[in-house]
Amino acid sequence: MSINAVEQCIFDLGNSGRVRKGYSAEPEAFLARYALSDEEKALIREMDVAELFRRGLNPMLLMGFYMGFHGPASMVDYLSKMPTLASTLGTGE
Amino acid sequence: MSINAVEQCIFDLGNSGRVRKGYSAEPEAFLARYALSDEEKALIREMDVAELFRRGLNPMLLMGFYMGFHGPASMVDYLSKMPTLASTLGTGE
Amino acid sequence: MGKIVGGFMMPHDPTVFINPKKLDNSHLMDAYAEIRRRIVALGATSAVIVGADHYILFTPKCLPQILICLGELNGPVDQLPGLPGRPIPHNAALAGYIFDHAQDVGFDLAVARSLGVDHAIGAPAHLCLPEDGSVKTVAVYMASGVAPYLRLRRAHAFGAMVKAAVEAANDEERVVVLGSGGISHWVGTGEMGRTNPAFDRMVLDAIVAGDADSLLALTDEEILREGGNGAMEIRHFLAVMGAMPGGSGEVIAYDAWEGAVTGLGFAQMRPAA
Amino acid sequence: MGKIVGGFMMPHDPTVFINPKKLDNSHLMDAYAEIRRRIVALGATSAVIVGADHYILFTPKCLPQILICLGELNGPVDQLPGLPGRPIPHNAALAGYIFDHAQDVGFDLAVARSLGVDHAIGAPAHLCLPEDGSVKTVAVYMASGVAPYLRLRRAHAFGAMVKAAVEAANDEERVVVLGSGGISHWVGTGEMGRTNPAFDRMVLDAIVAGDADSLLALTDEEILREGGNGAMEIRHFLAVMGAMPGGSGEVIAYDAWEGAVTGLGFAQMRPAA
Ligand SMILES: [Fe+3]
Ligand SMILES: [Fe+3]
Repeated sequence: MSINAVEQCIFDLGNSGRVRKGYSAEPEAFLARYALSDEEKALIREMDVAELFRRGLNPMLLMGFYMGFHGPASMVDYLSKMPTLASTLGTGE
Repeated sequence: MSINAVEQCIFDLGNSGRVRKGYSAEPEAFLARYALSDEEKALIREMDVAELFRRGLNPMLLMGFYMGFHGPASMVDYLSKMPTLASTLGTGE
Repeated sequence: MGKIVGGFMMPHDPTVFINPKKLDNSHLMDAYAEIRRRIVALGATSAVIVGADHYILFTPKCLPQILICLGELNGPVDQLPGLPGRPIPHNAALAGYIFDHAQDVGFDLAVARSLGVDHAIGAPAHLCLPEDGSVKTVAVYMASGVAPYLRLRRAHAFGAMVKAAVEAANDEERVVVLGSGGISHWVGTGEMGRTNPAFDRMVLDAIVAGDADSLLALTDEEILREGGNGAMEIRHFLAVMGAMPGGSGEVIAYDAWEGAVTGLGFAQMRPAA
Repeated sequence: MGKIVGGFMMPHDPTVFINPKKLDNSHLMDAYAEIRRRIVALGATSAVIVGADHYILFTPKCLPQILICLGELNGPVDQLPGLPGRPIPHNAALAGYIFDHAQDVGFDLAVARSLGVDHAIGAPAHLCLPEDGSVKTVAVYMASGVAPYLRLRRAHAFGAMVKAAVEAANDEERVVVLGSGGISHWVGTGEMGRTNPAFDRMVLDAIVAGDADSLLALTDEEILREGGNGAMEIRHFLAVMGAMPGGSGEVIAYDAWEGAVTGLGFAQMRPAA
């Protein structure tokens, strides 16, 4: 149960079509390989990129993860969900 | 055609039973993924650990590669094939 | 004794090549071509290209602060229109020499035996170096895309170390250092598509003046706020400037082009006379 | 202000645990247990364990000179009798503090977000630290098993850097530094099984005398010739000695045990008074 395990899982999913196929075939079995809480599993299943970003995940990683599953045309959809970087910095803008 | 491609290939084979299974099922298709000369492919197919060591591959890697395919009991067999480290150093012993 | 003969900065924004809005991008391709002409005119034999991994190449199990590839290069692995993956002529001797020198003076460079590079190295290697392979690449990755980020000061010191290594080498190498990176850009965050021309101008002014100090004075928070997470790549420009102390720069082209998501700056650094 | 309260050296030879010849290995297990008792007696709160990757963890695409794990640890992934893989209590705050300090003073540590360690870290974590998790681990890997090898001098300087970091920390940390490694041993080469007690004795004498210089004077070729490729792990002992300048050592146990393939040394370093 750790953001590091979430990051490893999302890295693995984001960078390999073969891994994504394995996940899509048996999502629960795939997620069980990582030390994830039920809440973290849900964030990955639901591709809640906004909350994953707020928890500290790298936005380049999240973009690759999301578009890996949804194709390049999903960029607009992805960005509509994403908080600003400024919202994560000290006083914001 | 490069010792670095050989090293990557042997690393991949040495560290994963799943990868070894893929190799054993279709060795030529597997080896084709790496930038290997025919001679280098033969060294890997024949598990010529002595020659691979002389060409600069790490002996820890070679031991894991060989025993990955042949099991822990193959250690004696592996060592009987291997040159000494001293033979690779300056004037030797 | 080798020599640093010049430095160049250029973007690697994938949308320049994908060009989703189908705009005219010929002025940008011309800027890459102009850098290639200048590199040829300098009689360069090798290019040290400094880029950022975008969390494509290196895994959460081993994230290098600085990495150098000692062997074969190919790519980009994330192929783009006009940038198909292919072998990239490399200079293993120079890479090894820089690695050894780095050990001598206290840099802890992670190494790749061989590497499929991403577009950060692939774009300049394909577009800024002559197609005949006569200028060979040494690929360097800095932690500019994935935290913990390399310190700005360390990126600058790395460039100085490369200069010292090249000058200590026996070879008659004529080396250009290429800093591959966008200026302002936000990658994968809600701001994506925004640029900040004022920040871009500040960075380019510093390059023209050869004023590394004003860039080194920035905090990461300032860069993230004014330039976005993509602007952390100014580390690569600082590496170029570190290799040319007392040098000065020239802007070859600049555009906050609406077809892309990045403040696109193309520049040259000249070593002090 | 934190404090380095002691250092220990111990082997991690898998054949000690596999024990293929079924010999009595209780004196070796006792030596691990004695280290554990001493670590408890020192009131340690954290252990920085320095090990070598044996080309199991890091790939040819990114081989770190020095790596620190900033997050969770588990292992060993190469499970051995008596050393089943399990979570290893870790100290993320101290690891992060050491990383930041390293950046301040010019070390380029690669990082792992989380890591399944191999037996180099797993053996001391399981056998030398109390089972109640009261002494938390910071895992460090050095390039001692895969070339290009970390310089001996850099390993020693790393230890000194850890000391400075711990002393600058706000926490009331009481830190032990563990150098995990065999003395003479040949791994995967024709000599495997051979040990060189004269080399082992020289190394242990240097530890007892707190004489890092005599080890730093060795060339890699001398180490490879007299101690084997496994003896490159004396880097980890030098890291311990670097953290305890002016300290002196004591041999807890030594055996060139015929059940294993390594000159097995167990030692303690005490900081200068
Ligand atoms: Fe970039
Ligand atoms: Fe070892």
